[in-house]
Amino acid sequence: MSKPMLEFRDVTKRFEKRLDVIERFALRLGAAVSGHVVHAVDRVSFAVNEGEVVGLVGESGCGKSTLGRLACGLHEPTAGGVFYKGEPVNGKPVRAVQMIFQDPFSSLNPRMRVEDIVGEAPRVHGLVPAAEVPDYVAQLLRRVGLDPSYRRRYPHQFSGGQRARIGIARALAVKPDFLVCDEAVAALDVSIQAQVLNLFMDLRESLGLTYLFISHDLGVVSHLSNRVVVMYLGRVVESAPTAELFAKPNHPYTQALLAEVPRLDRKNRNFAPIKGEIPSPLAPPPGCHFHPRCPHAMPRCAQEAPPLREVAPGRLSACHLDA
Amino acid sequence: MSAVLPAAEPAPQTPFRRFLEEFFESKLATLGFAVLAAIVLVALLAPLVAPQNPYDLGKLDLLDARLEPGTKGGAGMTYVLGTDGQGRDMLSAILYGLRVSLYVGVVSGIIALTLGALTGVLAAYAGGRIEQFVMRVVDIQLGFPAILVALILLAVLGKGVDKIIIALVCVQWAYYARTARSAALVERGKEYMEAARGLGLSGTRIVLRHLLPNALPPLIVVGTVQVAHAIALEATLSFLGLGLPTTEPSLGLLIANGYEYLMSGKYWISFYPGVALLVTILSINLVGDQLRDVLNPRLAK
Amino acid sequence: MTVYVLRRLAQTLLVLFVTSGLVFGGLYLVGDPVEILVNPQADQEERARTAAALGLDRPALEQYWIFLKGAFTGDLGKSFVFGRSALEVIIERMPATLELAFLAMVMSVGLGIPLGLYAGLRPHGLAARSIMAGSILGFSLPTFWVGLLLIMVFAVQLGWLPSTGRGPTTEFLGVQVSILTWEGLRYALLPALNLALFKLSLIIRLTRAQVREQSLLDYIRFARAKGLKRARVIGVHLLKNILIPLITVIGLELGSVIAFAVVTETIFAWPGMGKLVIDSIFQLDRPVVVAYLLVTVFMFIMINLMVDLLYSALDPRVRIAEVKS
Amino acid sequence: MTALLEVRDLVTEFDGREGRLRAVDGVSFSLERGEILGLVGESGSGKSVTGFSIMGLVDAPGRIAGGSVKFDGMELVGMPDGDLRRLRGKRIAMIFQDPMMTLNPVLSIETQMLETVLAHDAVPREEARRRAIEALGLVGIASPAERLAQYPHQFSGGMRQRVAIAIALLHRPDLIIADEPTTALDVTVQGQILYEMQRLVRESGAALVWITHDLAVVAGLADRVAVMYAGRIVEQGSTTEVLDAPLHPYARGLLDSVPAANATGGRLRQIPGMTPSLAHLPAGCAFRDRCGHADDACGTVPPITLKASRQVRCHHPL
Amino acid sequence: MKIRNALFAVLAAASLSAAAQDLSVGLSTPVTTMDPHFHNLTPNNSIAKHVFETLVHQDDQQAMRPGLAESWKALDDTTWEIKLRKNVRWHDGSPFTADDVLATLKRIPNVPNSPASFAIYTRPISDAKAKDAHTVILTTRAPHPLLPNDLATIHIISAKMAGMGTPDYNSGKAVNGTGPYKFGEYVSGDRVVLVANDKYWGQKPAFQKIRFRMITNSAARVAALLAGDVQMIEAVPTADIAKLKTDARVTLASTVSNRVIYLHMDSGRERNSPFVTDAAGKPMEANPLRDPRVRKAISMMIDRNAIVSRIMEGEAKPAGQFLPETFHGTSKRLAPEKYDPDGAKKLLAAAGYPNGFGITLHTPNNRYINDEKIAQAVAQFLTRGGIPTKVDAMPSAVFFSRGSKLEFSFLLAGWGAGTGENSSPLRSLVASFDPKLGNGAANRGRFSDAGVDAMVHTALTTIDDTKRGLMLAAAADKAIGELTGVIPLHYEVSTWGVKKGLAYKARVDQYTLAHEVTVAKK
Repeated sequence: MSKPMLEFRDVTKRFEKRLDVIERFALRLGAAVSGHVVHAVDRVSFAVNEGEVVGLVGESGCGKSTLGRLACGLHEPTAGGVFYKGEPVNGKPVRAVQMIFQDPFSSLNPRMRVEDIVGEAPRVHGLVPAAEVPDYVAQLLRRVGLDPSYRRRYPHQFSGGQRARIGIARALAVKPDFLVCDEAVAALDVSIQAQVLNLFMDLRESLGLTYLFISHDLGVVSHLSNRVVVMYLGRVVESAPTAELFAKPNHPYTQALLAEVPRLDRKNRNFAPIKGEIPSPLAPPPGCHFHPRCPHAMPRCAQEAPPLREVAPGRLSACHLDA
Repeated sequence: MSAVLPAAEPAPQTPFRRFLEEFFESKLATLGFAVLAAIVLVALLAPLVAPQNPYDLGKLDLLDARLEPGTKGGAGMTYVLGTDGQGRDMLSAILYGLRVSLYVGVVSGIIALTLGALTGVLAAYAGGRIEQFVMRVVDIQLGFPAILVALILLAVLGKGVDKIIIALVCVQWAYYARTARSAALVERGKEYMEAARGLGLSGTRIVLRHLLPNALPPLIVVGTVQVAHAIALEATLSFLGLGLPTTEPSLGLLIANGYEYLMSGKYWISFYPGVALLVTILSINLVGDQLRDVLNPRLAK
Repeated sequence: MTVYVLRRLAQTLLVLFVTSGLVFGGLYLVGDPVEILVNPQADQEERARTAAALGLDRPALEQYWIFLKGAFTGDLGKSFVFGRSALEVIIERMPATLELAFLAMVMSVGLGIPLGLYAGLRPHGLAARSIMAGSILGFSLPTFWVGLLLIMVFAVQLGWLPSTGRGPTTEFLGVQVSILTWEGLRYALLPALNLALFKLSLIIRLTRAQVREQSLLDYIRFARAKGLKRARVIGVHLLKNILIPLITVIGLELGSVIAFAVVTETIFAWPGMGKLVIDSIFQLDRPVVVAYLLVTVFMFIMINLMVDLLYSALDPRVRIAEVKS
Repeated sequence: MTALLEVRDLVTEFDGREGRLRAVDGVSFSLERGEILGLVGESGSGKSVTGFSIMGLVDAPGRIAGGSVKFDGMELVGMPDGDLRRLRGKRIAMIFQDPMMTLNPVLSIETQMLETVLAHDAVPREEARRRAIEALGLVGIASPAERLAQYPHQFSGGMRQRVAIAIALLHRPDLIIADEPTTALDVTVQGQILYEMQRLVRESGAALVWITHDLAVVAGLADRVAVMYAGRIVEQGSTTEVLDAPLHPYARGLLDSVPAANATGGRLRQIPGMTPSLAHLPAGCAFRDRCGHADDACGTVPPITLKASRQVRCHHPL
Repeated sequence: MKIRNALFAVLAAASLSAAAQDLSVGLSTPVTTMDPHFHNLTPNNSIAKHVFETLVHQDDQQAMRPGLAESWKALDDTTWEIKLRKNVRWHDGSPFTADDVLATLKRIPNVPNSPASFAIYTRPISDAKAKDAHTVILTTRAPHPLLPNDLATIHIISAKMAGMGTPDYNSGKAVNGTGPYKFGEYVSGDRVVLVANDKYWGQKPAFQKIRFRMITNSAARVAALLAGDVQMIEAVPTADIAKLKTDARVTLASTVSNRVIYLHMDSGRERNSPFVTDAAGKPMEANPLRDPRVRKAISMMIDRNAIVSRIMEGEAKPAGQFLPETFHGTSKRLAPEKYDPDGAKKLLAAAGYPNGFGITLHTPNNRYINDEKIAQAVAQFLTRGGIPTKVDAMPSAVFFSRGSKLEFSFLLAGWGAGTGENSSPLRSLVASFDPKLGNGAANRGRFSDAGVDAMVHTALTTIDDTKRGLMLAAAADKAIGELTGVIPLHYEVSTWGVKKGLAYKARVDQYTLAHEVTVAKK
C-alpha cells in the first residue's frame, strides 16, 4: 500500500519563449523585447502510492493540468523527474499510466468508430490478438456501462456521459494500473457526474487502479480521494489526508478556498470574499506566491518562498506561519 | 454500475451519412451537385457520346469551318452547336474541352491538396523551426500573385496539359498548406491527440490516422473553390496565349479561340463553351458553398 | 513591434533575392531575346551586335552577377526594348495600375460590405439569396470574357462609356492620375468594374460568413440586452468586429487585384504595369520582367506589413509582437 | 401589490432539423421586488431560454409561442421592439455566462459603458462617464477611471464579469437576470462575485433571477428556488424547503447526486439514465423514464399542485 | 433598333465634324520609342514616318519615289549621287542640308543599347560625303544595288539633334523632323500624339492632331472603332471583316501585303530530324524532308484556297512564291501549287514513303495573322494526306529562339520583304546559312543548293535592275519551283478600318500612315 507508484521528484516545467536572432538584434538597437517564461510547475515533489486516490486541487493556472500531463509523459519536465514504479517517465508515455480527459467532445476522435477508438491501441501494441479485438472491445464497453452493440457508432451519436465512458474504455484498453483524471467530470451535468464518479470507484475496486484525480471541484475531490494535494501558482502549498484537510485546513490559501466553496448546507449565507486575484503565472509574485492575497502575510512572505514541511504526521504545508 | 445505457439515437449513422443528409438539405446545392455529376459523367463519357473526335485533325474538315448551329456539314453530319474556325464540331469540342478542363482542375487540385495537406499537417505537428520554415515558404508563395507565377512558369515550361498542371500545382499548394496547418493546429490542441500520444501510438500513425482525417474537411472546402479557380485560371492563361496545346482545346481555350468571333456575330464559337464553363464553375461553387456551410464547425447547430 | 518589422524586412530581402534568381533563370531558359528583338531582316552580324550590346553574349551566371551588382545599388538593369532603366519604365506605368486597382477595391469594398452585411443579417430572404447567387456568378465568370461583354454593352451598344484606354490625367502629388476628373473616371469605370467583379463576390461572401459567425456570439446579444438600438449593434459592435478580419483579406486582395490587372489591362488597353509585363514576357524583355516582379513582390510584402500593422492598431487584442510569432 | 415579474404559461419553441422543439413549456413563476430566485436545472432544461424569453432576446429560429410575461404590470410578450428595447438595459438587465465573450473585444470599456448610459438617458458625456466610473467602483474595480480606457482583453475573467455587472447596474434596474454568471470562474473569484452581487442587490432592492446548474450556489444566495427539467418547472418554493425536503423525484435525485451530500468514499446516489433530448421526450411527465415512482398516470402531463408556498409538478410528489 | 441607328447617325455626324480636326488611330502593337534609330520595328517606324522623312520614299506599293532626295543615281558600281530637296525646313525652322544626312548616317550604328539597329542598312556604305549643301555622295564597299531600298528605311534627323540620346527623343526634346507632323506627346504603352506641321513642304496634313492609341487586343480595337473612340484601326482581325464590310459606320481598306506565310522543312539533317517519326509515331532514322519529292508532295497536299477562304476569311491570297508578282524580282512562272492529294500520295510513294511518316509542325501563336490556325489547317490536310501531323504552337519569343537553334523539323513562319524586292526572302530564307556573307539568317530549314546560292550572290551585286530581276526570278524558280526549299502558303492581306467618310490607301508594307488618310468627298 505504501509503495510509491508514481513519484514527482522536484519536477519543474517551464514554457519558454526565447529570443531569436532578429530579436536579439533589435534588443541591441534598443527595442523593448523580451522572451517570457511561464512557470507552470515549480519544484513539485510528491508521490502517489499504489491503490491510493490522490486529489489534486487548485484554481486555473495553478499547474495541475500540466502536472497531470507530466505524469502521463505528454510533457517533458524542464527539471526534476517523474517516475513510474521507479522508472523515469520523462516525456515518454508509459502505457500503464493513462489519462482521462476533461472534454467529452474533443477527447474522442470524431472520425473514428467507437470500436476503433477503443481497439486501436491494443491492436497496434499487440496486447490482444487481432482476431480477439472485437470481443475485447465489447468486454471493455460492457465494463464501462455501454452496450457493445453500439461499437460501430461514432462519438457524435453519444451523449456527454456516454462519451466520458468511451474515453474511460479507451484508457482501460491498454491495461493501465494508474489513471490520471484531469477534470474528468467537470463538463458533465450533476446527475451524470454522479454516474461517472461511481464508475471510477467501481473500476478502482474491480481493477485495483490507482488514481491521480485532478479537479477544481472540492466536493468531488473530497468525496473520492484519500489524500489531497493543493496547488497554487505552480507550487504545492498543502498536502494532507482528505478528512483532515477538510476538517482543519492548515495553509491560508486552503482555508480561503474551503471558505469560498458554496455548500448546500449553507443557506442564505453572507459571502465574504478573499481579496485580490490570481496573479499571472508569467509574473508570479516573489516569495510566497500567495502573500499578496493572504490575510496573514508578513514581510518575510514577500521575500522568501516557504518550503513544504511536515506540520503534522502525514500533513505537509508551505507557510511561514508554521515555522 | 452494471445497467447498460441506451444510445442516443437508434440508427447507426456514419459522419459521412450525416454529412450527406445535411448537404442535400439545400435545394440549390442538390441542383448544383446534380448538374456537376452530369457534367462529370458527360466529360468522362465524351469519347462515347461526342459525335466527332475533335482532337483528330484528320477528322476535321476545314470546309465546314464556322458553320452556324444546326447546319449540315459536307460529310453529312449535322453540327448541333455549329463549328469553329477549323470545322470542329462545337458540341464535341465542348464535351472534350470539359474533359480537359476538369482533368486539369481536378488533377492539379488533388496533387496540390496532397502536397499542401502533407506539408501543412506536418508543419503543424512538428512545430518549431520546421513549422516556421514551411510557413515562411507558404507566405512567400502566397505573396506571389497566382497568375504571374503561372505565366512565368508556363513561359519557361512551354505548353501542355502536364505543364499547366505543374503550374497550377505550384500556384495552389500553398493555399492548401496554410489551410491544412491552421486546421491541424486546431486539431492538435484537442484532447484526442493527447490521448493518442498517451496510448503510445507512433507519430506517423497519429499524423495519418488522427490528425490528417480531421484536418481534411476545411481542405475539401478549399479544394472545391480551388478546382473552380484552377479551371478559370487555365482559361485565362489560355486566353493570354499560354496554357494548353491548341489542337486539344480545353473550355478556356475554346472560349479564347472564339473570343475574336464575338464581335462578328459568330457567337456560338465562344458562347457555348462559355456557358459550359460558367455552368461547371457555378455548380462546383454551389457544391463548395454548401460544403462550407455543412463542414463549418462554427455554424453547426 | 520593431522586431516584427525587422523580421519582415529581413524576410523581404531574402524573398527578393530568391525571386530575382528564379525569374532570371526562368527567363533565361525561355528563349533568346535577340531572336525576338532584332528585325527579321537582320543578318547574323547584326544579331551578334545586338547580343553584345545587351550583354547577352556573356554566360548566364555572369549576366546574373552583373544584375545582382546593379541591383545592390538600386539599378535593376536597362530594358532591352525601351533602352531605359527597367525600374523607370515600371514606375512610369505604376500609377495607371494602382489607380485602377484602387478604384476596383473601392468598388468591391463599397458594394461588397453592405451587400454582404445585408445577406448575412437576413440569410433566408429572397434578396439575400439573390445577392449570394449573384456572388457565385461573379466568382464563376472568367475576367477576360466579362471584359469584352462590358465593352460590347456599355461602349459599343449603349455608347455610355469609352471602350478602351486611359482618360486624360491630372497631376496629383506629383503623380499622373486620371480618376480625379469626370472625363478620366469615365475611362476607368469599365476596367475597374471588370477587375472588381471577382473581388466584389469574394468580399460579399466573406462579409456574410463573418456576419453569420459573429452574430451568434454573446457580445452581440449582450449589446442588445443593454438596450442599444439595432443600428448601433450592427453598425458599431458587429461591423467593427467584421472589419478587422476583412482588412487582412482586403489587403491581400489588393495585391492580387494588381496582379490580375494583367488581364483587364490587356483587354481595355489600359497602359499599366500588367500590360507592360505581359508584353515584356512575350518580348523576353528580361530586365523589365525581373524588375516588375521585384517591385510587385516588394509591394505585396509592404502591403501585407501595412495590413498587419493596421490590424494590430485596430484590434486591441493583438499586439504586434504576437502576430505570427 | 402586484409582483414585479409575473411569468405565466410561457412557451418558447425552436424550429430545427428535428422539427419544432419546445425549449420552454408552460413555465410560470413570479418575483417580488428585492427577491432572489434561483432557477436551477441541468443543461438543456430550458433555464437559459427562459431568461432570454423574458428579455425578448429569443432569435429566429426560436420564438415565444405562448404565455405572458408581465413586468411591473406591462405585458412584454408582443410588445413592440422599440418599447422593449427601452426597457432592456434600463429596467431589466442581464448578465451572461462567459465573461470572455460578453464584452465586445474591439471596443473599449468606456465605449461599451457610455453607450449603455446614452442609449437610455440623454445626458452629457461627462455625466455618462461619471456614472460609468461610479458603477465600476461599485463592483469593486480599483482605479476605475484608468481602467475605463482599457479593452476587455486587459481584464481577467473575474474582472470582466465585474464590468458586465457594472454595465447591468448602470441604470439601477428593477430586475436582473443572471445566466450562470459564475460558472466559468474559479472558486475564489466566484466567491467574490457572489459577494458583490448579494451586496448590490440588497442595496438597490432589485429583483434577481439567478440561473444556474449549481444547487450549492443557489443555497447560499437565493430566497426561492425553481427547478427545471426538460422545459418545465417541476418544483418551486423557498430555498430552505426545496433543498431540505424536495417534493419532486427529480429534485430529490439532483440533490442526492451532489458528492458533498454523500458520505465520503461511498457510492453516490445517482439518477439512472440520461437527460433526454428535447426531440425525444417521453409523452406526459418528461422524467418518468428515469423515475422510480413512475406509473401509468405519468403518461399524462402532471398538473401543478400547490402545497402551501410550494408548487410541484408531479403525479406522485414525495 | 431604329432609334439606336438614328442615334448612331447623329453621334457619327458629331464625331466626324471633330475628326476634320483630329484623328484617333488604334494601333495593334505598342510603340516603344520615339527615337527613329533605336529599334527597327514596324510600329516604331510607322510613327517615325509621320515626323521624320527618308531620302527615298516608298509608296503604298513600295515603289521608290523621291523623298528628301529629289533624285539618286549610281555613278558607277559603288558610287551613288543623291540630290537633296531644297526648301525643306526642320520643325524648329532651320533648313535641311547634306550635313543632316551625314550626321544621320553617323549616328545610326552608334545608338547605345539598340536592340535592333538600323546599321544593317548603313553597313554597306563605306563613305559619305557632302558634295555641296544639297548633294551627297555615297560610296559602298561592294556593288550594292539595294542602296535606294535601304535609304528608304533610314529616317533623317537634324544634325543638331544627332548628339542626343534615346531618352531625349522619348521625352520629345530631340524629336525634330521634317515630316508632316510634329511631336506632341508620348506616353509609353498608351499613346502618341502628333500635331500638324503647318509649314510642311509637301501636301498639308489633313488633321490638326493625331492621337495614336495602342490597343493590342484586336477585339477591343474593333470595339473602339465601332464605339467611335477611334476613327481608324490597323490590323483588322479577319474574323470581323465580313461583319465590318456590311457595317454602315466603317470603311475597310485592304491590299495584299509583302508578307508571305510559308512552311520550312528540315532539309539539312541527313538523319534523325527531331520531330520526324514513322507513321505509327515511332522514332525514324531517315529524314524524308531532305527529299525534294517529299517536300513537293507536302506542298500538293495543302488546299491553299480552303485556307484562304476558311481560315483567312478571304483576306489572303494563295502564294506560289515569296512575293506577289507585282514585286521586283519575282517569277512569272511560279503559280500557287495546285491542291492534288492523289498526286501527292503517288509522289510520296515514289519517294519511298507509301505509308507516310509522322511529323510535328511548330508555329508561333502571336506573330502572324491566324498563325496557329493556319498550322492546324495544314496539319488537317497532311494528316488526311497520309502524314499524321501534330501542331505545337508557342509564343514567338520561344518559337524563334528554338527555331534558330534548329530544334524543329517542320515550321510555319512568315516573311515580309522590307526592301520590297525578292532578294530579301531569297537571301534570308533559301540561301545557304553563311554568317560571313549574312546569308540564310532565317534559313531555319537549312535548305542549301549551290545553284541558288550562286544566283542570289550574283544578283545581289548586280546594279542593273532588269538583269537583277531576272536573276532573282530564276533563283526563285529553282528554290521553290524545282526544289521546294520552302512551301509558300499565302500572302497576308493587310486591312485597315476607318470611319465612314475617311479613306486610306492600303499599303503593302503594313505601315499605318495617318498623314495618308484623306477625308473622302461625298
